[in-house]
Amino acid sequence: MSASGLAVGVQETVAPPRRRASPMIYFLLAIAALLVVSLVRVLTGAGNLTSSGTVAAALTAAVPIALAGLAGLWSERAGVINIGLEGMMVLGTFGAGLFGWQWGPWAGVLAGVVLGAFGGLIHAIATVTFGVDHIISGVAITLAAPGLTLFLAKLYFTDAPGGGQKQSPPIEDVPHVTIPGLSSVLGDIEQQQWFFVSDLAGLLRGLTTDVSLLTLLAVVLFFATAYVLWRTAFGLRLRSCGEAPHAAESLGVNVYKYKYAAITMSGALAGLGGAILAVASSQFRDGQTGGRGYIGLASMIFGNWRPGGVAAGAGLFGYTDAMQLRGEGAVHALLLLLGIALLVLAVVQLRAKRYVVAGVATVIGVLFILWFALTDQVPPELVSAAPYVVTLLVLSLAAQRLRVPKWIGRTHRRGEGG
Amino acid sequence: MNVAVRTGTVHALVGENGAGKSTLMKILYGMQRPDEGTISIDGTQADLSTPADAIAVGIGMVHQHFMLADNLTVLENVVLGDEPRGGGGIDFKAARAKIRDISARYGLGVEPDRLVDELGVGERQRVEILKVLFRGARILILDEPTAVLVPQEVDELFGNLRELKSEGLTILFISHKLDEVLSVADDITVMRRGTTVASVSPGDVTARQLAELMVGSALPVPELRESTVTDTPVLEVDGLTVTAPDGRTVLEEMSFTINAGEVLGIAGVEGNGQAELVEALMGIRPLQAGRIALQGKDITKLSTRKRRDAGVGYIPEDRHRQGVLLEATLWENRILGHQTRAPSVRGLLLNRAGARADTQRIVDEYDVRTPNIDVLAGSLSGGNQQKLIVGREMSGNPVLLIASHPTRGVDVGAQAAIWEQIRKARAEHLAVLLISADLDELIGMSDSLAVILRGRLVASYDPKAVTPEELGSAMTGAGEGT
Amino acid sequence: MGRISWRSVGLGLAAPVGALVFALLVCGIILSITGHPPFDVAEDMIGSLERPRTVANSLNSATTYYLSAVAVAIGFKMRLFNIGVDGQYRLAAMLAAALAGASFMESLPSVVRILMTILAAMLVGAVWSGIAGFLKITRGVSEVISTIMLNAIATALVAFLLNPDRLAVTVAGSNNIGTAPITEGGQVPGIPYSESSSDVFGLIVLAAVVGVAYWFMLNRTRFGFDLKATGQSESAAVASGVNVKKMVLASMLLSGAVAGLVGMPQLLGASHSYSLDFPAGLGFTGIAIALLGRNHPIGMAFAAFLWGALDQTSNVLDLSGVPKEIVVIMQGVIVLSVVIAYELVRRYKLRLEQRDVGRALGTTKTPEEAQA
Amino acid sequence: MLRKRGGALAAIAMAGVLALSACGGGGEDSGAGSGGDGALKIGLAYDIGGRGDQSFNDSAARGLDKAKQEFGIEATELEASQGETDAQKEDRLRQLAEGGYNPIIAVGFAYAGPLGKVAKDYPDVKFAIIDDYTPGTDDGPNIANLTFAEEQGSFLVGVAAALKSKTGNVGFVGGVNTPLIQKFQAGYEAGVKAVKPDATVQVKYLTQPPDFSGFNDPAKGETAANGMLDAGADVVYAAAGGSGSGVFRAAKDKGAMGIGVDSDQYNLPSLADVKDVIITSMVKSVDVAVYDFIKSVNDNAFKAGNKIYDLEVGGVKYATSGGKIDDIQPRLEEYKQKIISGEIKVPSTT
Repeated sequence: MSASGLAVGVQETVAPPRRRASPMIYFLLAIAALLVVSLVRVLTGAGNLTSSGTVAAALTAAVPIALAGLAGLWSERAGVINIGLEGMMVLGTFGAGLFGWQWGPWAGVLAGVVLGAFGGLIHAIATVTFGVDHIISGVAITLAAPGLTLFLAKLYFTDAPGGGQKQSPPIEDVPHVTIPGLSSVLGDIEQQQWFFVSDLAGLLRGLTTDVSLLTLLAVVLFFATAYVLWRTAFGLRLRSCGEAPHAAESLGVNVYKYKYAAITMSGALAGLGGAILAVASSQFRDGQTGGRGYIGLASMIFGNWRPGGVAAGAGLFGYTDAMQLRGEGAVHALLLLLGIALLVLAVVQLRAKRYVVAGVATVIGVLFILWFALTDQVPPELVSAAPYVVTLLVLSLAAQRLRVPKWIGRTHRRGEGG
Repeated sequence: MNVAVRTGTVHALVGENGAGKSTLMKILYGMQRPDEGTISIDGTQADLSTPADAIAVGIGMVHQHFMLADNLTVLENVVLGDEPRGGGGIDFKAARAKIRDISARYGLGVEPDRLVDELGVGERQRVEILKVLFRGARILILDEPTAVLVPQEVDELFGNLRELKSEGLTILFISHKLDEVLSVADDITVMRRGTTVASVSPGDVTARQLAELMVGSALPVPELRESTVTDTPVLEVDGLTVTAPDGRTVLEEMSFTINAGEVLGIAGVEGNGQAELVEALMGIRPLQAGRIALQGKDITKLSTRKRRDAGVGYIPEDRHRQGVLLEATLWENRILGHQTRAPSVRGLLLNRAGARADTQRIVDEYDVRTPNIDVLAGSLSGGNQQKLIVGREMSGNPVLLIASHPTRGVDVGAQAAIWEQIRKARAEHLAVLLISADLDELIGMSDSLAVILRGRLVASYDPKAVTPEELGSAMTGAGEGT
Repeated sequence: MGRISWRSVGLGLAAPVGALVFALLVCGIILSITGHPPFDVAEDMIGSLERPRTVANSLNSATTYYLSAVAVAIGFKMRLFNIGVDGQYRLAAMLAAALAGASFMESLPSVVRILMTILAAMLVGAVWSGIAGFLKITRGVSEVISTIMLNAIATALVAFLLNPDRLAVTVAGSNNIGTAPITEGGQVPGIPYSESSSDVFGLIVLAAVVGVAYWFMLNRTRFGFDLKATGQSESAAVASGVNVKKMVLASMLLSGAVAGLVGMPQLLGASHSYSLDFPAGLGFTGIAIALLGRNHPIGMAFAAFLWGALDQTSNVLDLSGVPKEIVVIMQGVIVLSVVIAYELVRRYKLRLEQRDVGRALGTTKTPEEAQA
Repeated sequence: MLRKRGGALAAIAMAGVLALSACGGGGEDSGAGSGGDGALKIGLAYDIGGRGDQSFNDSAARGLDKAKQEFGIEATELEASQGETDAQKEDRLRQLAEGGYNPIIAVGFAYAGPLGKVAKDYPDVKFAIIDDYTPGTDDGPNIANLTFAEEQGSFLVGVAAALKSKTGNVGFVGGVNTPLIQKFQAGYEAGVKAVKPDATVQVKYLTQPPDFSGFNDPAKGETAANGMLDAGADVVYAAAGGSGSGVFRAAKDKGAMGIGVDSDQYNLPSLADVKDVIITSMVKSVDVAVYDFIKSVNDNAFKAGNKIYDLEVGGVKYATSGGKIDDIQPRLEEYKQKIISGEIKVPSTT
């Protein structure tokens, strides 16, 4: 058994990657998307679709997931599947709890990073040095990490003031920043409920008001990752380990070293994601990660192993999750939004002569609109499924042009190339 | 084993598959440690424990299997491990300039910003050479560089090599194509079973003598005896058109017929549609248009399995990818491709006894060297794996055999055996589609020859009347067929 | 031959024994550092196996774990990673419980009721995993993502259905909510074990049957051959005539059907209703056990029992004040160290085997040939 | 290959099997009975979360601690693990019973089924179960069911919320959507409506069972509360266990008010930095129930059957720490008396 997964040859039937679209196109697409959302907002009166509160909450919700996704990206770009992200995040939350409580949030974040990196290191030892199947190692780490942290939590937190067997004492939050002036102006515009303008204001306000420094750190890390992996020698070598390790080795690249670096970094980022979660929640709690590591992994695949894509995937998930948590009304409006989006997709697919996909998209889209029209609300129990359904729908209907690192999941042994 | 290479020469290292050439090269390039012995460069002893050490002392290697990352650009592949730095990252501008410069100086014609994935074989090889030159190597090791090239490309390569040599570079050239060796090398070292058996100079030996030094016995020659061609058509292909996933047409309006007892050879530079043709015939790749008939029956819409059941045998080009399950036993590999047919199966169940008995038969008849039939296919040598595949595909009396590079990477013994089996089956009215990069094999083993170029059959030849050079020029589109 | 087989037996034992020793060592160190004498802990845990009840409970846990592991393993054999066993069995157990508890079932003979329940569970599990399979073959959606998403969607769906307005019933005063209890005719009686107060699940037989069927399918049928071949080399399987898309769908359906069974022993043998306290997370345990047992029907059985025994004996630790999470740590370390040990032994064995093959044929093989 | 692996794995199980055969065959029911010298030996089995969950397990622990101090008794505490089966719960209770612990307290409704079985086998041992009374499964002659009228307490904090709210818009954040938490919601909604019939009550459950992370995810709590506050609410009741801290944080950031649950959360050290927004808490006195139960056994006054801890007996109450509701306390007392007198019947389902 191996971890590399079955390709089934589906990706063979789609077009090869085109030249990367220019930023302008993405910008126009974003504007168009906002227009549609704005339209739905006006039609349904569900202000939560674009309110600054939703956007801010989406950002907060997305950050831990995005960092997990970024962590996965580092590891998988070097050819190692990291299904242990969840476990490494757990280590991160614990590190933040243990150190953040005593020495402040930044110490906690650092400790989370270090502990996460420790988890990554174990994964590296198992997969790189011992050539263990990547999935096994990841599962083992995800299994052992909560056990270890709980074991230690009982030891360290039980008698601490405000702590318990399964939770740390409170951690202070890091400072939050707001762009002065802008926030209130945007707030005023948002209040007006103008079509599009207010929505844009809400979006911008959510992104510029009361933003945690840790969120900014995460944003910086995304740009840094893009730079390091695609513009530096280190990054090139690291990626080459995921594409063709034997080739890298033949050029004197120490594949083991780069894999170790990548996986440790992966663990560190996952740990950071966990630490940020803990700091934002003011404490470590057992079970706090709640599967965010897996969602991060999904957002990485969703994002096609690119930082921008990971951010988009995590953002989509965070947005839907924030929306469903903030109020059920918005989820009802989401039905209409999804319906419209699917119909748009159907038209696009029709023009690309992909009739089956277009047909399916139309049918599902119409069903969503009917659901919207015939009901007043989505049953509350089902609302929590919204982020998952949306992610699955987007993945199923968007064109799949996955470019998996070639050597992913395979073991590379020194001197066995060629 | 001992070799001494003079500076500024082309030194050829010849030997059969498994003679230890590649191992030696890997040791020279620091990818493997020698158990004993030393390596000296310009008189100084070098300790080459990693490729980085080798690169540092000026050794560069062009591997037989290209060491390129498909998803990276040419530039990224070239600079990897020796990146020009600047401004906190890679200095892409400087790298691009340097690559263009080297490319122009040696006429390599390499474009730095293309994805390697999009390049053809010859281009990839030039990228490999450029990689080595980029690092300023003084000693170049080329491991079977001509295996995938057509004669014209080989000539170009040799031209490049001579140019490199004239600039004082030393080239170590590994090959088993002896006429090439004789034409380009200044010195020749012959290896057999891990030791040097002779060091000769090209002026002193003939290809024949060299070959016998290499093998230690006489060489087999690919040839057919009397014609067995009948006029019963077995495979009729009409207007076959295949498009790649990206919309490119890879096979266009291809039509041909193979009769019972006939071997049709397809010559062509790799990447001109051979693989797609084979996969289309096997039902692995969907057709855009066209019709395929087997023994007069339309099989265009049949699945791979149904085609196999109808009597199509398949020796794939890449046995590790398509031919065997390396982690399965020999007898399990016997079942592969015969999952619906006796003696491997009985109804919906496997017939283990039947499969094992038949595997033993193949092992005996085809001289597969193995301790027993329970070993994993992966522990056999390539030649023995190939013999097993041939034996398997010949069982169940196929009416058509699609043989893609049937003797690639096997030793002379296995080669002769495989040729003999094809001859025997042909005499029993088997129709064979033979695809090979080895023109001698094509010419010797075919009843008729066709040349494939950019997805079309552009010429056909009578193998008895054609020379490798003529074929070669047709393959590159330079020559005229009849 | 005899020499070789002795050697392979020795090597085969070396891996798990070495790994177990290593895992014990790691846990021992952790315990010692944190001030718990490791030998006392071990004594407590082994001592608790004296109670037949612990053994019976271990067997019961192992039964569900095993089914879950087989479901995962079917995917693994094809290199499909069905993380969704968890959602599949929960949804299946919930709907099957609703069916089994429905009043119209009362009039049916017991055997028919039980069979219908089990079949319904298999069907639901298969449908739920089939969605992932379908998306994979038609849209190329990675089953890793789709099954993660489907797990969460199943959770919401179960919560939606587990409502008094829909499939659930409430008992006054109880804070639990569940499907209507399955009356005696729909239950599967337990097998009394020694003096244990809890019976062994009657459906342990089902697990055994599934294990044998899994073994038979893999080793004796054409389907199993195609499955393994696809897992080992997709391209070779395609060339041999396997329709990979069909196989993906078939194996996902099969995996889901077995996943549907995971909840059955507990449902029909003990809980008799799908309620809030129905065990969750068994799908993830199944992954660990499938990996530990190397997807082998017997290996997974041992792994499942080991896992169950560790779970059950850990209860005793709290009594002596040792955090029972040590068992979870141990489980993680065991998985990792067993696999590392196997890898090391495999490499060593490969070297020996190559030497043997080489000696037997009188030729030496170059490493790259052997590797290839 | 596979055969070898499987055979090899045998070794793992070997250890277990050896242990079995070596030590096998101990008596099942040995060692039952009480501690001997008269002093009680208490066994307490927690639900998931255990001591230190800052919620009802913790509350139970406080009751135990108090009893320990007062009566000088010995106690052992066991804890449930995530995703375990009834068999494991049953085993836990049996271990306690076998170990001579008497009385035995099971915290949480999940113990209902297992307790019913174990209690039958140990008629001499006194059992108590918190939060459950299911006639038929756990109503033996040696079982005391300690249940709480959470809806009554929630009603009062609902009244407080309505009185304190300026917008007439209040929120309810439930941790996990279970019948128990729905009881809180029902009472709260009734309380709000009793004061302001046209008030809006926004309701959100963070997760659905079996995903119990809703009790442990302050980040989710904060998002949900923020949504409610943005939609006009100015008081939010957090019936969400550990996720409550996120709710209070949101309230603090937006200058709104929060209501705690289970214990007097104003005084919890872990919530010290947000305590000024906690106007009151719906206190569920599990500690009192546990203490009372132990005392009853100690005094040989054990009584089987359902004991409802409601407003009347102080089983549920509203907290006044912080003095934030001093102004409305008379109104609250008024409602409290009405409930006790039966004038107001508080619904327990929505």
